[in-house]
Amino acid sequence: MAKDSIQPRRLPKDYKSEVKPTWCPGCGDFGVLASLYQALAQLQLDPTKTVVVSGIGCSSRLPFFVETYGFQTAHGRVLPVATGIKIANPELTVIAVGGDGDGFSIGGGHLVHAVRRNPDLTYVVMDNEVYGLTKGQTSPTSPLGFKTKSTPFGSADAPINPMAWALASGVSFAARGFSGDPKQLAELIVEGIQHPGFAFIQTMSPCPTFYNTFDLWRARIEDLPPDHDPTDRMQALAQAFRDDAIPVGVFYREVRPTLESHTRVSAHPLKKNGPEFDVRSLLETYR
Amino acid sequence: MAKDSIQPRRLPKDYKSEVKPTWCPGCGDFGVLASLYQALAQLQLDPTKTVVVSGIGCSSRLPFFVETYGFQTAHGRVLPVATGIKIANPELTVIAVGGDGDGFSIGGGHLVHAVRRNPDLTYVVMDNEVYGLTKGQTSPTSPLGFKTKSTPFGSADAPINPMAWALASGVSFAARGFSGDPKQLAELIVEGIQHPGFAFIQTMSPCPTFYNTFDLWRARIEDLPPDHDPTDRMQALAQAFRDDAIPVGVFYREVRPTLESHTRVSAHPLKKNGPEFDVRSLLETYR
Amino acid sequence: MFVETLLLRMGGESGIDNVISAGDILTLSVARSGYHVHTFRTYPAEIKGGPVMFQLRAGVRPVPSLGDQLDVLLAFNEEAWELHHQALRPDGVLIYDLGEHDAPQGFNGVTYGIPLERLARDLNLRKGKNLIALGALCSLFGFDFQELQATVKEKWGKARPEFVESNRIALLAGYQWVKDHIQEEVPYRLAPPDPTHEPELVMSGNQALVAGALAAGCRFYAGYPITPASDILEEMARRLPGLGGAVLQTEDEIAAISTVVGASIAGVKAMTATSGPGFSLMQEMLGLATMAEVPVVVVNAMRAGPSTGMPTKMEQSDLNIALYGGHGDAPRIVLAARSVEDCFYQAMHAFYLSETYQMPVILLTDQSLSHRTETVPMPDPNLVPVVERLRPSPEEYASYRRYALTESGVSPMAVPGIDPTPFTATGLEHDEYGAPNYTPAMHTAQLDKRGRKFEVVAEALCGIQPPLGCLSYGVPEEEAEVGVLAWGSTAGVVRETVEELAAEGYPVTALIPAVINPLPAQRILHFARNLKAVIVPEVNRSRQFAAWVKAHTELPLISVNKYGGLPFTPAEIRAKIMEFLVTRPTKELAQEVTYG
Amino acid sequence: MFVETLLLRMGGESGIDNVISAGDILTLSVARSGYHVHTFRTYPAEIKGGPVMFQLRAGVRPVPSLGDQLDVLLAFNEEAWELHHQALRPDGVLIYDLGEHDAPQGFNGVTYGIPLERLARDLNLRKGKNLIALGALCSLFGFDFQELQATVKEKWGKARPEFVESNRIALLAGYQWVKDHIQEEVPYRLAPPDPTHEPELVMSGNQALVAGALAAGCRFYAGYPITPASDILEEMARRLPGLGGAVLQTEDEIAAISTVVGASIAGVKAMTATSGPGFSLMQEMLGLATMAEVPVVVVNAMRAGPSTGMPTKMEQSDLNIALYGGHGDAPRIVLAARSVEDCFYQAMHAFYLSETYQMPVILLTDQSLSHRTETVPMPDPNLVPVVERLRPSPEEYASYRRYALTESGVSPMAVPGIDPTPFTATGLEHDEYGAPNYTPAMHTAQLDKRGRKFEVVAEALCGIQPPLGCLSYGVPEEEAEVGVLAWGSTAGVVRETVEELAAEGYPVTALIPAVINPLPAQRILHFARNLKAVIVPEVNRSRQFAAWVKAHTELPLISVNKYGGLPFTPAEIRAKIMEFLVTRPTKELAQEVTYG
Ligand SMILES: Cc1ncc(C[n+]2csc(CCOP(=O)(O)OP(=O)(O)O)c2C)c(N)n1
Ligand SMILES: Cc1ncc(C[n+]2csc(CCOP(=O)(O)OP(=O)(O)O)c2C)c(N)n1
Ligand code: SF4
Ligand code: SF4
Ligand SMILES: [Mg+2]
Ligand SMILES: [Mg+2]
Repeated sequence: MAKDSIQPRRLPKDYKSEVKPTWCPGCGDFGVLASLYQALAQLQLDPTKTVVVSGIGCSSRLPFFVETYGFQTAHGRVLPVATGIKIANPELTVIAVGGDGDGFSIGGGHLVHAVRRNPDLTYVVMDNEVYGLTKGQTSPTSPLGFKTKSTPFGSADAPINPMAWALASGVSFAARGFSGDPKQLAELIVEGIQHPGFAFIQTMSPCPTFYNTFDLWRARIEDLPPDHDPTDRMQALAQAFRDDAIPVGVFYREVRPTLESHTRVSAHPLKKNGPEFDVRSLLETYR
Repeated sequence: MAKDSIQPRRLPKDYKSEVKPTWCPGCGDFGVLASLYQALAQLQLDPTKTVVVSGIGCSSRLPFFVETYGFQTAHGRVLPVATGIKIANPELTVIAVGGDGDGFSIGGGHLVHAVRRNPDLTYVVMDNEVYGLTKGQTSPTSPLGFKTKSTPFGSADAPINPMAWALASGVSFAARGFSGDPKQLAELIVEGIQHPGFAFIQTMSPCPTFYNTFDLWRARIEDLPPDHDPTDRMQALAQAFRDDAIPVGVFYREVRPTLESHTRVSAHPLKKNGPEFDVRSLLETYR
Repeated sequence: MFVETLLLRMGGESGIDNVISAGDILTLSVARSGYHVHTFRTYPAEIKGGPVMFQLRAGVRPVPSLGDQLDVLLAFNEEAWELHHQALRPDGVLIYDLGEHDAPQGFNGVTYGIPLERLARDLNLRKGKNLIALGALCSLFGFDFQELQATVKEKWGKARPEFVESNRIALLAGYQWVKDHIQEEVPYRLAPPDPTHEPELVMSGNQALVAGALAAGCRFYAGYPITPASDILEEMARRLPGLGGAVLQTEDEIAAISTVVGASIAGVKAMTATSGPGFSLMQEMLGLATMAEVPVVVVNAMRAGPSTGMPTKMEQSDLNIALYGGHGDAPRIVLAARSVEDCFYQAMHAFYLSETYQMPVILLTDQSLSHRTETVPMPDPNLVPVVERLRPSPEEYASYRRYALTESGVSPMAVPGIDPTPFTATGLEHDEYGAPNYTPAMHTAQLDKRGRKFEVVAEALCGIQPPLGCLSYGVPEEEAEVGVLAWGSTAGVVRETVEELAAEGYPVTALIPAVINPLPAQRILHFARNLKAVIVPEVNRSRQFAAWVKAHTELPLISVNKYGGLPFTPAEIRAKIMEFLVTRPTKELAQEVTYG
Repeated sequence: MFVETLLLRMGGESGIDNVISAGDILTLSVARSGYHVHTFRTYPAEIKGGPVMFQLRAGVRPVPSLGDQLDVLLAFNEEAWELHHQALRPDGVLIYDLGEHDAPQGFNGVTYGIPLERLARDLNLRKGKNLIALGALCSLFGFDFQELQATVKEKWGKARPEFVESNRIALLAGYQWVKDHIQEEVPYRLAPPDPTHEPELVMSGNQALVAGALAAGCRFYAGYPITPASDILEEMARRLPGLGGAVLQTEDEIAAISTVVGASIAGVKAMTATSGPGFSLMQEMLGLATMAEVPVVVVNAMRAGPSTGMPTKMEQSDLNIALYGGHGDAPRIVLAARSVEDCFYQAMHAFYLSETYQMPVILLTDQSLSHRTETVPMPDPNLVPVVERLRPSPEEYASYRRYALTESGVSPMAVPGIDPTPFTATGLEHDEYGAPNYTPAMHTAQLDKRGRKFEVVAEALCGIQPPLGCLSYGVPEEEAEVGVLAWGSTAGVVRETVEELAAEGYPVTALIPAVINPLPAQRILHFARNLKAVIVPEVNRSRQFAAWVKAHTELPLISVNKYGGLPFTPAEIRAKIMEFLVTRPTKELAQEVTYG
């Protein structure tokens, strides 16, 4: 999160790249992108020291639209790739983004392990409860009975609860926002980036083309109760399990050692600041 | 769970196959195997209608030692394979087994989804908090600071909490047993098999060769409190998060529709009981 | 002028002009009038918005390829003109939206302005522009308007009865406007259909493939969405439950193939379908199916790679991974469908082979084949035997050995809950009973067993005939000078070009196997024995099929490769053949045929 | 009699007889005395218990293979005798545990009973039996006892100082017992070592590979345990933190390769290692590395497959997946290490190529190479250049194009946090800047760019010399009649056999490339130009290397395949060569050499 002192203050629009979003008009992901620009500007992050990483999906197109380093990887692999980047160079701000399918379905196995290792990443999941890019199939967060082309008789699989899942896996920062409220979302992203450890930010980001939940969600979204204690994992879990509303805000926050604090690469080959090493000294031990 | 009425009552030893276990002397998995024989006998399960499925690991050798149908699959794939078997023929009793590495590391992505779909499987994980078969590396349940050949300076990754994870993912039956108490474990397995839905049974099953936890665990294991309410997921989670002891018993139990109730194959090709089908009637719709 | 085929393209904005749905309905009505059809479409990179294109090629005789230059271009907007005008023949027909955009400049063919948008506005039919266009096309080109009206009513009326009347009005508006305003005759019109030709089915490759799989007895499907295989999942999800089968959308492709392996172990014919990235992920479990000898069918609908590549574009570049993708000595049967019709037959074939030999069968298709529609004569499911796997007989119960070292390599496979002979299947090397066994002798014997099965397949497939075996086109091989050896969906364009050249009197022939592994090497050698040149066109850069054929036959092959995400056109194939043709037909013959 | 090589095997019960640790210590002390060594070991299927075997082949000159018949068998128990007696030469030496089991019957060579167990019991050294055996062997065969004592003290003393004294006593007890009870001379003794030969290093293939990777600048490693690659992870975990690098044990192999790709994007040389099943799982991410042009090194330590197969056995059957495993047109550089020493050089080579050409490099080894130890002359890291990837120069900053269509195909790769030129890497097809682009022209151009890089590699590698290039053995090619073309760890046994035959006067030669893709086809054709027969031995069933060579050279090749999980022996290679040799050496020559 280095600031470049010569550079004039960057505005949100300065983080816009030349590639124009290919999203449908009205897609919730526009709100998330706007919040991200806002957050980057608020933190004055250096585009040459920031990497936005994604998997595959509509939401995973986001890195192309941001004027920082970016990497659109393979479907579901955003977290291990982002972890590799962060370990290799902990000075980078690494922001992982993607969809509910990318993160909770094919990538679900990585989430748990990223969370427990606690690399200092911010992971913004654009949850639209549907597969957008592949044209509207059921996703792991789709509601029971959801009818799509892949589930014409209604989905029989109970949806997962990503917030509860992240909390139970030991996440050190967990928040939920709504792309319909980009101001709050930007604040959550700022907090997530500032959090020293893995920050999980579930953003409710509707897909008007295949599952238009804007009104439904707007009606159900409310702030976490004012007395919510974000240092209490059980309280956070209780909020995650609520079905009377969709609470937004910071569910949980805890500071514990990050992965890089153990495993950071200090001998970065391109920075050449490691100890002198002549392999012959190692080889001599085999005599 | 059909009983064969002509057959005399089967004893636990009748479920022993001719393949002798290759486990180290004193391995916790012997206790799990004994409990399984016991449970199979108690339920008088028909060996020709029972399938024991596993991944790869010391624990995943178990199917060879049981005189039922078995399938040792690939590392981490026990649950999707078991799910396929169950959907294809719901009359079968399908028991999935494996280790902590198999189930929570490489197979972790499947656990969440099996759990939410709720196929009527019993999944017995032999958790020894280490990789046995590959000779003693850190596993996802190994304690922080655990020193092994793969983590000579101590593991930096916080262990996962499989019980909390399963509960947060919406598991319909969750229990924990100890291979040092095969009697209780057998009861838990019986309950798990009888439970109509996905039954997750974490068995604490030490690996004396690479991480001998018998005494440590015996000292910390205790029954769930007598007033524990296994219908209350939050209570179950609280028990899962306890670090003063290792509670054993049934953490949670709930009956909800199984996967097969939606998706069972009634037109099993070998049983030929599906509707008559001439593809030409389907083809005619393309005129 | 009456023509034998007419190639018509419509281009517009996705989500606004409803180009694809209009195209599909026009296609069906034209096919119902007795023509053959072959469609092609491209989707925008965007989900909504972006340029979209649909092209219909219709003919009096079969139209196996997407054709070359456009006879007709209907541009809903200026962008469509920009994108497609280079594909339009100089003397072609251009139709544009009069009043909405200016008549495109620099085109010397026939141009018609039709006020599509204005008519829609006047009639207050915001979404009716595409139907107005269809009515107009019908009127201009003399398609059967009654058939079009009936088709629209039948196909869209059911889902949306409230629109039946406005649809009728829209069609009529376009039809009538042309009648009222355009008197001159269009330069091209399709010759009347062959009255003896019964209208055929109109299906996509994916639809035909699902039908074939169901005909073969597939009753379980697991899959994860991926373009262009998603609609196999979707079609299965619609069809299977009604047939007592089941479909599972899994969390990823590894789970899909794993679930399919599980269902098959439990005795159900099971399949999954995916595309490149998902297919890469399935390699380990395919190895388990080889080792544990579990029948499974895996469809790989190829798209442009590597990696995520270009999901909506076609390519024939996954042959190598299909043949060689697993670790260890793990041979697999690989089939490649050659047309929409062949998707049906090869799907049946895949199940036949997989159940008979207890091994994975890979069926390759590609994006162009998956998504295009074609007229298909009603397939005959009886041309492919439907088999059940070999199971232990009662005499074998007492000493049952799942992995018995039989002569053919095929050993009886007991099924839990059905056969009283428990055993444990495994991906470890094992003895005849299935118990782990790492002795050199047993590993050698079991590798030989699994390999022997493969050799038995090769023998059994020797000499199989169409529709499953090699297809040949053009002049008889012994009379030919140049031969084209092709695979997969490139078959269509090769067939068309070679048949045309042969009809023109050129000594050209073609051979197109469906079974890629085991390769019918003897058949190919026989095909090539008198040829001066064997041309192998394929849509990839690395000549994957040519290398595979060469490894088996040592034939000198002439590769023609194209790799931009689009199929070959007849002109490209023709040009390559011409390069190697020495003999030219006599003038008389040539004329006669060109006229015919 | 003095012999040039001695082959000694110890067999016992895992966890009881400590055969492996005894073998390793004996090996080191023998090597320190100036001999060359080559070891081989087999593990039981069980983790604890089960039969275990260690074999040491020591020689006055290099011993590149595991040898043929045993000269000496030390059987700690009766099972060891049962398992191994067939490998013992009829006139060999058998040592058994006197008093614990009866002298094995039916053996006509020399038999010694030594009361290993009883001595251990008497001395109250329950775990000292293996050291007693070592002392006895030392005494019998005249190995340097001081060296043995010093080695034991140095290697085991540090970890367990409390056992230094009892170890000393145990060694001495065995040594003395033999001195006291066995007067006769053993039939074979190693000739004294060459006094001018400096003792070499003793390493396993995995250890040499890690050293090579570290020498090349690898500073990040991610991996998931799997036999026989686990000790690469473990060795890296021990070494890298001290060098400012990092190691991550990931949740699976997909995460391992993904993390490595991430670390490389961030500018760190990164590697993972696995074996067949894990390698199958990595295919999709390898395709991303190809498409996004990310340098990564992936080691595949092959074991017997397919599927889980036989994890502790060797095989050379993952060549196909290494060459062809990804979907799409995704060529990869494939290297195969030929000896323990070569593991060092090829690891350096892999990084050199991967960083230079910005693509994945696959380095193949196998279980026998990974786990065996060999004497290795101190490698010279300066023989392989250590390079950093091409990055944008300040002049290029303003108009930086990550995927510029350069002539060589290699385009400057900016690194986040280091270069001021942000771009987005992607697995989608893209334009020169990295933005998604699905036009036919761009896909073709970028496929050509990636393909061109590959052609540039082929050219650059043309004519590279050992240690990286092809190794040749035996008589000069132009004088040879039969040639052996081999790859990977089969190199050792081919070298030994061919050198021996050549020394005996037979016109035999061998060529062994390390770079498998791009294959040095010209070099191979040159090698084969005068040969009557080219023999290709490989440990797999499907002749993977032979097929690959054939695809590039059309040479008629004679395959020799073995697939039981064990490497070839010199006798097997010799027999095959003899089949095709017409010329026999003159008698004089032959005799001279046999004596030498
Ligand atoms: C291995 C693999 N499998 C499947 C796909 C096809 N695919 C692309 S995106 C996607 C899911 C998109 O859903 P989500 O992650 O929720 O993103 P959204 O489009 O909804 O933002 C799928 C299945 C792929 N690209 N790679
Ligand atoms: C794809 C793949 N990766 C790695 C391995 C190697 N492997 C076999 S078992 C195992 C882990 C065993 O640990 P666990 O599941 O806890 O079982 P345990 O042996 O402790 O009972 C590993 C990593 C493999 N067989 N396949
Ligand atoms: S399909 Fe849905 S998620 Fe994708 S861009 Fe359109 S609105 Fe957004
Ligand atoms: S290594 Fe551990 S888990 Fe494996 S058999 Fe031995 S004691 Fe059991
Ligand atoms: Mg989504
Ligand atoms: Mg374990």
